[in-house]
Amino acid sequence: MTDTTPTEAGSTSLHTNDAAKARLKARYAAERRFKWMGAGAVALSGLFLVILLSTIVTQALPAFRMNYVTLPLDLSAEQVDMENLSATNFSGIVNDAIMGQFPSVEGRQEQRALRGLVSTGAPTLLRKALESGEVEAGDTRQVALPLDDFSDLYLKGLVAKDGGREALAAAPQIVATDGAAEITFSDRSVVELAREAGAIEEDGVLRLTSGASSLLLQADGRIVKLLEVQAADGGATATGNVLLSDAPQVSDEAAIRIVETPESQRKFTDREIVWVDSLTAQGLTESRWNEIFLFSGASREPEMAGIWGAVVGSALTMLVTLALAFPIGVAAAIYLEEFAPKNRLTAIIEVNINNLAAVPSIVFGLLGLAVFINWFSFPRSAPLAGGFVLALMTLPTIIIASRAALRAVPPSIREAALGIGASKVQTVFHHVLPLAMPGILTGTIIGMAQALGETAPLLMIGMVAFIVDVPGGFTSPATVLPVQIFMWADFPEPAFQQKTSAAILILLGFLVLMNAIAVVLRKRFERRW
Amino acid sequence: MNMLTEAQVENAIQPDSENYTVKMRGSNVCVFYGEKQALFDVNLDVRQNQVTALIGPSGCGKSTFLRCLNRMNDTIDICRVRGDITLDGEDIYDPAIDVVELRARVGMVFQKPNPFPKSIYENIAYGPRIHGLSNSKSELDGIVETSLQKAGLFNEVKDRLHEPGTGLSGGQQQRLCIARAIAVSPEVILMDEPCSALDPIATAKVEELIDELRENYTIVIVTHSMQQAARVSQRTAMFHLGNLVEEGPTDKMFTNPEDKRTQDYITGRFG
Amino acid sequence: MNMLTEAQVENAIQPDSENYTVKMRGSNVCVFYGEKQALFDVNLDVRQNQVTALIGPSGCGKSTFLRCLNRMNDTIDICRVRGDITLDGEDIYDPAIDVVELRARVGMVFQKPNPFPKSIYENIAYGPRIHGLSNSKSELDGIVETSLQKAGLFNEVKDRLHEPGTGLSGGQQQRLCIARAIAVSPEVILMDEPCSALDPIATAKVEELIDELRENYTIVIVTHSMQQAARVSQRTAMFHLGNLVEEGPTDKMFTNPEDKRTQDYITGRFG
Amino acid sequence: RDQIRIVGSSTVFPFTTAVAERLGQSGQFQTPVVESTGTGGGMKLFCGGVGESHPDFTNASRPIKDGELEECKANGVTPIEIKVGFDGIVLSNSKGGEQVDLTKEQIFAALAKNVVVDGEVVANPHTNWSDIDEGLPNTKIEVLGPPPTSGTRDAFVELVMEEACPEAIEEADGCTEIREDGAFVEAGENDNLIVQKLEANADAYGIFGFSFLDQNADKLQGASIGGVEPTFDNIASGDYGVSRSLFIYAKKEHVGAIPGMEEFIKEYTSEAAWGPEGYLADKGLIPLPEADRTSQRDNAVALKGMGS
Amino acid sequence: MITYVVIALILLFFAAFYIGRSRAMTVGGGRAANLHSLPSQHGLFLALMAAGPALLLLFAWSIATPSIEASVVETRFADHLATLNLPEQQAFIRDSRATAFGGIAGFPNETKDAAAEVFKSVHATSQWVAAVLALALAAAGFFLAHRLISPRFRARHKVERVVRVFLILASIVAILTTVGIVLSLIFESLRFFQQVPIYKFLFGTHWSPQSAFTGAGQEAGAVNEDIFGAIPLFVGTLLITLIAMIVAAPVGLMSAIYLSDYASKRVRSIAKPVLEILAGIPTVVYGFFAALTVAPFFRRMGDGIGLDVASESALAAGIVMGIMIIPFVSSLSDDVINAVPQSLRDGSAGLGATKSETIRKVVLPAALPGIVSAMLLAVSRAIGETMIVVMAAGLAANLTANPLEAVTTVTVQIVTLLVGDQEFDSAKTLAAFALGLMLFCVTLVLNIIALRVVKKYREQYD
Ligand SMILES: Nc1ncnc2c1ncn2[C@@H]1O[C@H](COP(=O)(O)OP(=O)(O)OP(=O)(O)O)[C@@H](O)[C@H]1O
Ligand SMILES: Nc1ncnc2c1ncn2[C@@H]1O[C@H](COP(=O)(O)OP(=O)(O)OP(=O)(O)O)[C@@H](O)[C@H]1O
Ligand SMILES: [Mg+2]
Ligand SMILES: [Mg+2]
Ligand SMILES: O=P([O-])([O-])[O-]
Repeated sequence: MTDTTPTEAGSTSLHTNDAAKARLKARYAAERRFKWMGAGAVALSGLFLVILLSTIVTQALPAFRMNYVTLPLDLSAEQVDMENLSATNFSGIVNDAIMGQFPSVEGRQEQRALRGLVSTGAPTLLRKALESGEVEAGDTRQVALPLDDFSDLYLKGLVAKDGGREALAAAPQIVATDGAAEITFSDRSVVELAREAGAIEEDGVLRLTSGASSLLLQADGRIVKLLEVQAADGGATATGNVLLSDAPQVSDEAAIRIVETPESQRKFTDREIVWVDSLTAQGLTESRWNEIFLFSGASREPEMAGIWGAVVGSALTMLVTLALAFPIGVAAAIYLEEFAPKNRLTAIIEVNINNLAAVPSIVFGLLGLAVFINWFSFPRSAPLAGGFVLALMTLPTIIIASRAALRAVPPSIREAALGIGASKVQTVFHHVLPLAMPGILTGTIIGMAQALGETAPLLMIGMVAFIVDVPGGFTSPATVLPVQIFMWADFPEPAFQQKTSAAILILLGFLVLMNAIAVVLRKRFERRW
Repeated sequence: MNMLTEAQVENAIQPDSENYTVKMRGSNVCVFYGEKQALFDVNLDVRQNQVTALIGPSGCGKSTFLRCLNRMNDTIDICRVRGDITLDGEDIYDPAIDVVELRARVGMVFQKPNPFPKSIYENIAYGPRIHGLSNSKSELDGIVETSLQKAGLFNEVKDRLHEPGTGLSGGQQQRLCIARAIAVSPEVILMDEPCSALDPIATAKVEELIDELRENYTIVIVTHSMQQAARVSQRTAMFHLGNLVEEGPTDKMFTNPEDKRTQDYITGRFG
Repeated sequence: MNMLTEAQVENAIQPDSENYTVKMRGSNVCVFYGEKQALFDVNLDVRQNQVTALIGPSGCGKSTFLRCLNRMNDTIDICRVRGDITLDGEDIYDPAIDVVELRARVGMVFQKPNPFPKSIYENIAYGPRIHGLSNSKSELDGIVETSLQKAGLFNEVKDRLHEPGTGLSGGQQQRLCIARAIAVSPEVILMDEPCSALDPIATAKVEELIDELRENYTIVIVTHSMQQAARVSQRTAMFHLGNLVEEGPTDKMFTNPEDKRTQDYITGRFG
Repeated sequence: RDQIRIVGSSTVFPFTTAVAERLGQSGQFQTPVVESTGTGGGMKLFCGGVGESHPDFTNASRPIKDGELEECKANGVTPIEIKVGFDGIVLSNSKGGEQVDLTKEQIFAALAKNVVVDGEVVANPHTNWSDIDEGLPNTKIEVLGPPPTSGTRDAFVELVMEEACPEAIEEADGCTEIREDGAFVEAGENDNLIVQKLEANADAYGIFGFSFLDQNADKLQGASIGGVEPTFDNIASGDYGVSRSLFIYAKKEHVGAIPGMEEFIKEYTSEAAWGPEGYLADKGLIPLPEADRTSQRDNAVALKGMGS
Repeated sequence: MITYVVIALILLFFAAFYIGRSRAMTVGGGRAANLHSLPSQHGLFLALMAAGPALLLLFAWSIATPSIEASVVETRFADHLATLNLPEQQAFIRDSRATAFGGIAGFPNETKDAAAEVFKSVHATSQWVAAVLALALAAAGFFLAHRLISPRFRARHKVERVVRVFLILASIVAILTTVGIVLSLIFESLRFFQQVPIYKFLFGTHWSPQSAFTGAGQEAGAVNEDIFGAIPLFVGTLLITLIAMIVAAPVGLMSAIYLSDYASKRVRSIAKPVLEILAGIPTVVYGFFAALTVAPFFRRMGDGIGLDVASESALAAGIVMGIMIIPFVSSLSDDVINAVPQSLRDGSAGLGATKSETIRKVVLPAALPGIVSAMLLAVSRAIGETMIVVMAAGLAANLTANPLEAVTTVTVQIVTLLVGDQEFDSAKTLAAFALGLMLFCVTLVLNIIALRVVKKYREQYD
């Protein structure tokens, strides 16, 4: 090292000798590992997000469409008194219309099932449509009405697995008496079908029990559910129930419709399938963009349940939360970090605030119940009280993040400002705060995200509730998106499952929108010095 | 004004006395950083319309004393100041005093350049704005321009006034900070090695500026350059290990110092 | 090694040529900050075991050139470098070159002291640790001590080696940064106004140190002080507005400059 | 306040909300606000006093307790009790698993904390169903059920565990304790989650309300208890032994002060709602026998308060 | 009426600002430099003095006035009201008010119509009084403040005092929240400790409140003291939080490092907010994910290698919770890492450190306090989470350190005990409060320790 002859310089250098080279290689390996770990971490987090989102999205998509049936409704003057709508029997009108489609259906149970194809909310919608003038009274009108949740699910293919249609070479002969039918087939293909459907064979008779797929024979203007199939010479014979004796003629061809999911394993009977299929065959059903879901309030009926009430409730609650938590949180952070003397008291306060972040959210609910509801007499179930409680819950997050951000602003900036005679308040508000803004906004984003998804504290103040009306203000009863999700996730009706996922998507959309504003702001404030 | 006259009278007995006014006076100033004492009973007068240079080896407490003069030490939690410091006879550590006003009257340029992460224009305009020194945009523009010109920076940055001040070179940044301090027209300007990052030309310019400013302002400057102290200051104070070793007219200090340590330091024989 | 000899030959025609080696060479170096060009076709040789001083008015591109020599400019997003710079004949901007190794071989001391927010000891030990220069704690202690001693800081801080480096005075901080750079035993040390924050005694110490280091290392120093350049450097390069105005042996530069601008600058008549 | 407020049981919640919605659809009143607070929490709120800041109805998955009634009285509240129907509690598993027929004693043997083996009280040693009875499947006992804070759990303990409890154990710990060694999994209040967990794990059984079995008939099968299958009709007729009554309580003092209360009671007790073919039956509420419906309706419409 | 007054006051606010400003300019002889404070500060002072108190008054008035009006009506109709019970009295007031000012009157009658008239007149009077008072206050404030404006008047101090008072009040909110929480927990906790000795609660290793159940079947009986041992809950909390942090801390921190020092600006500006979505996904979703995807996965894996994994396990819940809190670590750390000055990075790079060395040895230590804050916040969130644990880790209070078993956490127990079906004064409900208080104390101690540690390693740069 010391006696370098100039020309040799470099080759024996401490930093280029073999040991150093080896070390360097190791260091680079470490560097690459580190970088890949970083990239991996981001990718991993992204992957989690993608997995979660894709599950939600695939589940949610069906909920954004909805099936309607168009029925001729008798809105003549005898039925509808525009002066006195509340006296009108809208259910009757709707029921007559759907029953009019299938005049052959008899029997109380059956008629009840038939009426059940149309949503129980249809009469209310009809009334609203008349009130708003969307539908005019006076005559028989074609009006699209929402289908019931199971019919809707069926049309979306979520109730029963469709096994397709098998066309028959020749039309079978059907002899029907009292709903029971005897059928004679001219070939044996039906026997194969019955076997595939899982029929139980006994003495050459294939019995299609409730555990087997349903075979629905369509022929001769009738639809017959096959019960027993038996090979006979030159063909086959079968017995079955006539499900519909006046089916609309779609094609002349006879066919067997296979519903793979056995009748016992679905909440939607063969008869109902036949009815809905028949309506579809006549072009009466259509799938529409689900405006009910997007723009109406809660309902106990899946097909009538909407998210708008919760969206508005969340928006109002978040407004209150933001309006309280952001200024108070930032102000508290500024005071503690910039103004408060650094003594034992402020140390205690600091620990305390950190500690508040670890208080379970439901405890904030208890506090809110005691203070806001019982003491300040805020109305129960209102966004006002909810916003206050969530603000208290969010405060620690915002304060902690803001303090960290303020602390990261180099002291030289403060000195510079103070040195030219800015007051402390001016120094903070003109220089320190803008530089700390990115961190403050991050805290706000995270805190608000947490508040947006919180249910437990709201339980205590009555926001975990069934509220149909879309809230009109900060004091009217309201619920919020996560509560709506939580309640829907707990309802037994399967149709609510898609609603749940869809509501989650809406919540995420809400979140993204909320964050987007903060993110844009944050980007504007970011700089490195 | 009474106090001032008293001060004058008091100082009149000093050998080099002429007709001068004491702008700032520190009496028995002790400064502690936590447990550690950084200044020991410093007594120093800053005369109006003169340049006082503080010299001494690194770490001897020059910056510390300087920061006492406009109470910048208040911002350091562990720092405590004892003794009296007056500005125009008023105790600046009096609780009734308005620190902000004090700092507007006693401006400061720091050792490390610390521009705001804002545009060059905003860096300069900030002070005048908060002190209400301009009534209109054009007036403000004027202040910005003259300040930059006085600091010898205007020509270099006139095309990029609205670009960030942090994008300047080190020397440019320091001149920006000087310009920023000048912009609020303080009575006293404290400069903590203002030229340490400057090239000779810029230095000369700043020295010239200091000389100019002296007519209206009082200046205290910390410097490591004896030459600079000799060139710009009328009086020099020599610090060592937190003590004020010697204080007097600059020419006397450099030609005929009383203290052995001063002599050693000036001639580079120190340490 | 061939290249080096070529370089020697090439330089041999220069009037002041002796037996020297070109340690680093910049050819047609242009640097851009975004749209703005900061250096224009600079050609400069840095000779081994000599001190090369870069002088010139503020903002002329001295720091920029210096930062090219160990590719510190890579860290500035908008900065682009054109031209060739070689170290021992190797192009340092070659994609195959290793920046980390380069920076270990070409160390740097910055204009603003930037100690890590760690203890004094850790500040120094950091470099040797990452480069694996010591095998044991005691060896590391030794490196720390010699580095601090070489930087003339050891006596001041020996009792507080484990206190934060940021608690030092400005000058102490800068010496700490020098010590930190020395600790990794680089071949070339780039110093960006290393003494601008130092008092004369510390400055003298550092200058002495530079002179000592010259025996083993190659040094490039940016300075604003002509005196300093004259005292420590063998060769001086004068920059102006991004151009290399003149380059030559220091004594010649200061006594008999070829360029009018150099003369003006040196005599302080510049501007 | 011109809007009815209802609190109480999460079990009754799905039914009361349906009625509330109908009342709102009639257009004369605002739709009542129905909170799901749990029976106990609801009682606490309901009995807290009279006036606008207290709810008008509470749902309950059990009859009001004496202590609660006293509290009500002390605060000047006269509850009107309306029994609205039954809720069957079912033990069911995935259709992929075996359908079983259990006795209450077998269930006790599977789930109790302590059982009697050879005349001695010991900690439940059964790990597989077949340990209890050869005829039962040879799979691990794994039952997902509600936590001890739930009304469903409470009813289950009362209707199954206590009934099948041998005397020796009754003396030891009172029959209410369910094993905590992992065979019984306290699974929280979300029954849909249990349903989905059962779907994923064919060996596991779940305990929950009949409506979830009903709505998920495609995935689940109910275990017969004492030879009776958990079907709508069996529960309604009382043949299926594990069912409890559901109630709503109205606050008599508020009738006439809060608009719509009487109409709400009328709606709830109308045949169209709680009858065998009413919309509540569609939601899974099992109707009372006709005679009970009539008497409950008469009492309710007459606003007959408790203890008066 | 009041609306107009409010609008007037808001206009006055701006007017006063301009008047104060120009007045200050006048007294300053046209030069702001002659004033102690900026003209705009004088203006703000005048505006605050003029409009502030009046607006506060109106605010207070609008809160108080409905009950005042109601009490006037109540005294007028005292005789009639005496015949009614409380809900009817309230209905009376409500209906008459609805009749008077619009709204739905549930049970209108003639007396109520009469009361409505009274309401109308009282309301009108009250509005007049409020308006006059507010305007008088505004005028007084305006003239008082206007007279104060002079060159030496310290308007800035006054305005800044308002700012400071606001800042202090804001910090007090945080303190009051703490006080409120402690108060809302402590009384019930004390009642609990009367039934269950505190040492049995603190050091008991058996948690099984089912036996203390006083729900439907039974009447309240003697409380078994031995079934309220909180240790298993705290161990469970610790276990799940630990697992969550083992996931979130490295992933979050590495993400933060990558985003702040490696990723391009574009990637960072996209990735950061995208990751933040993770914090906003409702916990129900995570719960389902943990219970139906992650837990069965571990179970199958366990079966594969012969390990017995419970279908509800701390592992599944912890890992999913860890995913949820990643953004707490990543985003907050990213901000503080980004705030470390470039000069430190340069200093390290200049010594020949690789990027990762610079980050690990220089940047991270410098950013440590902020990172610790972020971690603490993440831990706090993990401790406070219920849904994921309930759905994926069950509710069984096993005392175990085995992550493959079911455990439960303090928070979960608090929630289930509070919202479940039992009498509100039962030992079980009270236990929830005691648990809350305990948790509060434990986290307090942890925070104090963490703060000490940070203080010790805190490194101030610049
Ligand atoms: N914030 C601080 N905390 C603790 N000690 C400090 C602080 N600032 C300065 N000191 C110590 O006080 C003494 C005086 O420091 P000061 O900055 O006044 O020196 P100086 O004369 O300005 O030196 P230099 O010329 O290097 O800037 C030094 O020993 C220094 O280490
Ligand atoms: N990061 C940057 N972005 C944009 N421009 C820059 C940047 N750094 C330097 N410059 C510009 O490049 C030119 C040369 O700067 P440089 O820092 O090299 O000057 P210098 O000679 O070192 O000056 P000084 O003596 O003041 O340090 C200047 O005009 C400066 O404003
Ligand atoms: Mg200093
Ligand atoms: Mg430079
Ligand atoms: O909510 P429950 O009281 O019915 O469990």
